[in-house]
Amino acid sequence: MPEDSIFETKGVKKNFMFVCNKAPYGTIYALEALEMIMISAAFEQHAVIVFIDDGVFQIKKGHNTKSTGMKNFSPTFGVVSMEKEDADEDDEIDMVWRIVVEKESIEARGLSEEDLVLETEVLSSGELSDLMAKQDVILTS
Amino acid sequence: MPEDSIFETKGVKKNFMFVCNKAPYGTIYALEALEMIMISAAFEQHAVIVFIDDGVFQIKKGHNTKSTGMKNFSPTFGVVSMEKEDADEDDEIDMVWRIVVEKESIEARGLSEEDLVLETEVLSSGELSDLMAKQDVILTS
Amino acid sequence: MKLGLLVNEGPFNHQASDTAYHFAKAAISKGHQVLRVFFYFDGVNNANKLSEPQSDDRNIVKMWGELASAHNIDLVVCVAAGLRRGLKEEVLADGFRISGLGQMIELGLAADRTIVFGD
Amino acid sequence: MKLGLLVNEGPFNHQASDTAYHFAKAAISKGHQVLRVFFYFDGVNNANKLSEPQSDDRNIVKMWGELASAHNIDLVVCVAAGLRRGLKEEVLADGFRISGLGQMIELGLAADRTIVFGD
Amino acid sequence: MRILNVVNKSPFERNCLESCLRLANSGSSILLIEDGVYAALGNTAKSTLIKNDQKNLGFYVLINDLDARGLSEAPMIDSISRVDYDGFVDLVVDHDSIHSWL
Amino acid sequence: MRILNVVNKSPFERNCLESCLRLANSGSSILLIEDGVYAALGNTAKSTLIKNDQKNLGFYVLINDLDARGLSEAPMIDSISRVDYDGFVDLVVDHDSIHSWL
Repeated sequence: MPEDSIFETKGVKKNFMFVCNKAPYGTIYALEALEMIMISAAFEQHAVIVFIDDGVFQIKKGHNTKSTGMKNFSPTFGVVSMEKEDADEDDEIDMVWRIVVEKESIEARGLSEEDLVLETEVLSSGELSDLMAKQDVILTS
Repeated sequence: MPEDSIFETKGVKKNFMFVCNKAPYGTIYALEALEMIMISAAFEQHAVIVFIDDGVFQIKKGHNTKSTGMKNFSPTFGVVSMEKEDADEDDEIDMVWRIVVEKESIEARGLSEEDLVLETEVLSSGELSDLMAKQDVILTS
Repeated sequence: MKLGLLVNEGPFNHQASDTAYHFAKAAISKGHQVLRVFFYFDGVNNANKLSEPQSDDRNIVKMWGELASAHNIDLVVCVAAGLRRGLKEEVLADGFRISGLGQMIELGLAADRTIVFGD
Repeated sequence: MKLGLLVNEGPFNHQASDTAYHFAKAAISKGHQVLRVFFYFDGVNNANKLSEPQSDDRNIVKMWGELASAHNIDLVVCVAAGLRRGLKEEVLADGFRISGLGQMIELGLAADRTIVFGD
Repeated sequence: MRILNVVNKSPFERNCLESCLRLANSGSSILLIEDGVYAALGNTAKSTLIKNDQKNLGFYVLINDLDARGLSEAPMIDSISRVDYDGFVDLVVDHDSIHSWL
Repeated sequence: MRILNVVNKSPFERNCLESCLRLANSGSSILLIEDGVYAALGNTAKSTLIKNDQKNLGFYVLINDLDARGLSEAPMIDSISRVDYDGFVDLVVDHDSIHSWL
């Protein structure tokens, strides 16, 4: 737990869901949401990072922002994957991260799993709907 | 012509179109676009003020923003009407203002002319398309 | 009940901050506690003390500051989002403080309900 | 050809300012003249000198200022939109000036083409 | 767990109400606020989005935002309940978590 | 007069491409930039928006924004021409006025 805590949250365990639903680069939401996801790791909570709608374009392979002058945040998803693996492997930490995409969203956009920079669980709308109903804190941007 | 001009624009005459296409209050675009339209009057140019898509909700009658704490800008459309009439009636000013709504936009939103705070020309998409093609400067927000 | 609010958009440009404010006021009047409002993305601009709206309009920056001081609400502006946008101590309005993104996750843990207001 | 640009959104949050910048640079390199860039709505935030992006990111505020001084572009921030949002002389970056909305209409008259960049 | 879904964008301009309807859990609630209140109108090209709901969702609309937009007297979809800011707070308290469809 | 219409939003999220296609004058041009470039993809649920164009519009897409989004190699609709920022400037010069569909 980071040092600057004010509220008493010791031992509190919650299910967080980060909903990534915006296209990358046209707006900053994808990038700053990613910063939020990275910070959350320090709190060792269960988290589902879910890509729906245009958010699936965030994890499309091959981003090259050079000629637009913008910052390419695609590599950070590799760090997200590592955080997830670390949590999975460390038995002493009670923390599970899931990385999920909605099947209907990638299909509507002509994408398949091979197009994505991350290994993800592909869930149908119905399955995702059930998963959403199990979350305590849902953060969108 | 206002005093703080820098560029040489004396005698220049252009057709301006102000495209109002955003719903009111959820964002500030409607209000600040209206401020822009009011300022433009001083330049005595031809202007078409056109309401399309959710922009037609800007001129819906009966706005009452009291309990949301926001500024009700609906009365300003009355001033826009007066500016238009002044320009129409004054033969010495070479300035025509037109206030237009797209028929398809109001119909899709269940509105009719009686619901609007302004007297407007109702044009079909096709007619509006032709009018748009005659503009020199198209300002959207 | 303990509530946590997130505001993701700047003042005036989007209604998000207004809605969050009226929600917070209603919650307090019903006996709930607003632990913290965290300002992220363009939401950091809600803390700009130079904001000077027209006299017939509401002053969103002041409204938040006054609500916070009357009801002990922690108004936190994200340091990283603020740096990017030039919202720093130099222009920070009364009642707000600048801190890290961790304060948002902590709020999610401490509050019984977390509500996001944005565009 | 004489060009006039309008930027309706703040830096970083939307790509509008980046696109306008790269458009302006390309236009100048092709021999055209950018008379003025007018910053309206949240676009006024592009003139905030306190903006301090991460070291591996672009500095939009500085980029505009440098382009303007190198190629004599008039960078104008709307006074009314700026007051509302707290973008005033106190935080105005080099190369920008604050003026009225009339400067936008004037630009439409003076420029051969007017292009709006927004959200 | 019951989720309160909050939608604040016009169904004519954005896809978020459609995404919400697709992904909302059966039996959960949807509150329309800000420009989202236009989806509550009973006689528009988008009225069927809510009228065709097969998930038994509970629909609510924020009165304050209807009033602001001049829609107090406009024809509404029957199944939608009106709430004010106090009612918004009650909905938040009565549900287990809140999903804002931004 | 010939108009250059500029669309910068995703056709999956917003209605602006549809409005532009409805109101663009026959024979005018449409340039897709920023998140608007997703409309140029040839194999999506929104590809038909442009493929079904009956107005003989000229379609262009900004390469730089395709590259940023990892779409350089993705299947594009045939009738769309690629331009860079220089080409964007040329389009502005070659048309009589510019309409940004924000």
